[in-house]
Amino acid sequence: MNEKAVIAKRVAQLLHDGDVVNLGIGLPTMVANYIPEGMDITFQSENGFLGLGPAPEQGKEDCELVNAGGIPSSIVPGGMFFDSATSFGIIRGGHVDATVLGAMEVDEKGNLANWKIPGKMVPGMGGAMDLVVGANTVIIAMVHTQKGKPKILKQCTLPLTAKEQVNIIVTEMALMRVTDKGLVLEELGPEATVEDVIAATEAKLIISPNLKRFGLDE
Amino acid sequence: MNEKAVIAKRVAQLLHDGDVVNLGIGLPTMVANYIPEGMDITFQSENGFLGLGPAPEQGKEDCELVNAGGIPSSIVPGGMFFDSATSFGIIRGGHVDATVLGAMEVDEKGNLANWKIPGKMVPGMGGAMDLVVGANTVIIAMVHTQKGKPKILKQCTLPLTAKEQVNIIVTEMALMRVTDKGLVLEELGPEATVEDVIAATEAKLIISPNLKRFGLDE
Amino acid sequence: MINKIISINEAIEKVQDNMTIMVGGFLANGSPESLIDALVASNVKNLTLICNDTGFPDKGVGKMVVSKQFKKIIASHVGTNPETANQMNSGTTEVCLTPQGTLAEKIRCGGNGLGGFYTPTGIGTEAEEGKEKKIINGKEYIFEMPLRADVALLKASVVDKKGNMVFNKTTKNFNPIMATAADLVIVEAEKIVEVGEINPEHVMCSGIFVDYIVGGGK
Amino acid sequence: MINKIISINEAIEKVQDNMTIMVGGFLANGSPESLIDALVASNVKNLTLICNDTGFPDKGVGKMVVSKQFKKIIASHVGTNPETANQMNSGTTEVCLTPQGTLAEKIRCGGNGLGGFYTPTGIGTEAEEGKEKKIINGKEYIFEMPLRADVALLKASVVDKKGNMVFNKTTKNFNPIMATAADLVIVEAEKIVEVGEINPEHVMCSGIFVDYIVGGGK
Repeated sequence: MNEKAVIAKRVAQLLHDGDVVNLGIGLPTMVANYIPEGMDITFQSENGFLGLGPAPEQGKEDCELVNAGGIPSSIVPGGMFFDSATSFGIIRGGHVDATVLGAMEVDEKGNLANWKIPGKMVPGMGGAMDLVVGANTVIIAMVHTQKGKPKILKQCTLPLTAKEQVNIIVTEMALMRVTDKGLVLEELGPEATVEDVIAATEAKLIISPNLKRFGLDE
Repeated sequence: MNEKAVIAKRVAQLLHDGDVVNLGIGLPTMVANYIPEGMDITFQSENGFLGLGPAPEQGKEDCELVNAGGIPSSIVPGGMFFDSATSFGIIRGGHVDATVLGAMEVDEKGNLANWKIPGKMVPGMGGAMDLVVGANTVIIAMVHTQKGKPKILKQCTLPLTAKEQVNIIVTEMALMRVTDKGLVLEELGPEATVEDVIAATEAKLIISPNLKRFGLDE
Repeated sequence: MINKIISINEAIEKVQDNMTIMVGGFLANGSPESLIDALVASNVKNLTLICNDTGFPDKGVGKMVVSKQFKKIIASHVGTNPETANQMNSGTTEVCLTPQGTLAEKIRCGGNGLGGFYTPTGIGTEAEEGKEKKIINGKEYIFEMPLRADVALLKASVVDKKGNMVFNKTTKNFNPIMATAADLVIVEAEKIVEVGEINPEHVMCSGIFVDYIVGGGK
Repeated sequence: MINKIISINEAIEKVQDNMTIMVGGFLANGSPESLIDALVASNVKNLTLICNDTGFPDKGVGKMVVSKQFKKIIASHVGTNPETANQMNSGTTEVCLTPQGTLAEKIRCGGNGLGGFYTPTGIGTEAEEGKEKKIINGKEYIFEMPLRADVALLKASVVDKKGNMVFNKTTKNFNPIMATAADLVIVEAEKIVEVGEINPEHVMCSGIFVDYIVGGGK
């Protein structure tokens, strides 16, 4: 399994039967491919529907049924469409159980930066600020480092997407949980050691007494 | 024509082609019977629909299609149903051109009291406070006096439904408009004299230089 | 897929003494009559009710007023149920009258994760008493807080097994907004259908808000 | 019945220099492409745009960005149109980035007659800069003001001659909320039908908000 698949699979295992989940663009969308058999997850797409399904077959795309990235999508039985105020009412109102997003930076306090690099790239926050504040569990799914440089920091340096909202960070190397006491390393990826994770992380890590390895075969 | 029909007909003439109108319970509902030929009025019912139509024939009532008074009703082509937040968004947002309501008391400043008699009757304001604040034109349609006592006062004595929101008062005796300068008597009912109106009104009346009689045959 | 269908007895056990309940309906149109009947037959008491009105002594939540199950009632109108006035006057039940549009918006606010809003409704009336006011763009507004309940009891015409709801005609009213604003949401269905039987374009309120479905709605 | 159908040339004449326009669509999905093309061909300039995003250089409002028709852009995301970043960096266009849910709610607020609202979205980020904050029930919120436009340009799939709208799948997004929040509302219809052809239960946004209908939507 490549590293992105490892991340997506571990994130999928964090979800619960019946959850409503919003997946960000990029790596997070891969999570949908690893939902355990028999688990019923409803995906929310912030552009206006519940019941986001798999990408349609080539040639069967409907340009009026797209996901929040504008990519042709599908709706599963039991889904529905709505306007943007309703969509963000669902998100802000705590009706989304989990949101999975990428990050440019995330820190040990649970701060997240993923929408702006001043002077370089200012795409806008889109729905990310609402999602991170509104979802009950915020899961960051990303490759552990950016060109060898840590992305999990003591303190974010880029403009924040949200303050102290991140709950769990999953990378190919580790699963870390943001707690009142700091960032707890709870699990190791298939090939990582504690020393590897510490070396690739700027944030101070608290090593869980119950540290274990990802159980990807479960 | 009886006095209530006179009031309803004169109010109907105040409406404009294309208007969205909310009619209160009682006398105001009679206005719908006098809409001039060819004038297209959309009636809003605050319990959740646009396109309120005439009462259904006896035996054809649908208990799930009722007006804001809970009375079986009908919907005309081009109508739609909605929830209560949407309904009052329409009302508060200025999308209702005119609301027609009864009053216990109304005064020369445009204050209205029609929801409570302390110690005697406290039915609640229902949607009246929103309607009176939200509608672009507030028309009071009522019999001029209550058991011979004036209802059009210098100052309301009962708890207000809204402050300075009434625009026009239509009774069987007169049409009066609330202006910055005070309450202007613009028209006389079919059988009233200026002296009759003054005698039946506690509020100070400014007699319009263009005073005329209701043109109910137009 | 999680089974949301429970018996009416299981449903009413979720409503316990001293809880706050929201009940859908407008003058009992769109109210969950079967759930209400079962609650009347139960011993549950000291409830706080949030409902548009208190229905009639023999219809809607009015039946629970007659059986003295509320210590507090938040509604916009209680005039159709003399028993509410009796309890209010004798001091056995506290009645908080709220303008209908404000009540609807407070519930939406509670369900949408907002902290409050400013409405022009009620300025200069008893409805502003004890509330913060603010001048915005030269106009005066009242600050209103969100409203939530422990349990919402709804009525829908057609419900699929995930809880997706369709409301017939004017039965929509407060039902879809209350669905968003309670910790536990129970819907009484006139008809339960399989997931996928309702066209996603015609679902009026998503099943993600619904915890339990009870059949046998009238 | 008032005829609301006008030609595309008559429609774009309603949009004049220095006006504020709202344009429906989410990454150009559900945008009125015919109206946008006609506006690109016109000489109208110095507009303020309110839109979820700035589409793509060759799709949606992005085409008007390329033709330099905006002095100010209020959007949640501009990353899919490099021309927006160019104009922002060169200082020729002011870009106000707003969280998507806040943008949707500000528009709904403007269309629903509310004075403002409190949202938790953006606390601790640049989105709170210069804004009033308030602690409500122990949680921090940002005060947001209503947003309105001179003209709203919408796209609907099916529109009846009164302006009642149906939006296909994910084309709904900002269209129905913008319909409520502009002084003049123009909808581009893919298909125009007679009044009554749309089931009142399936109308998604009322024609009372619509001033003009333009045919030939793509």
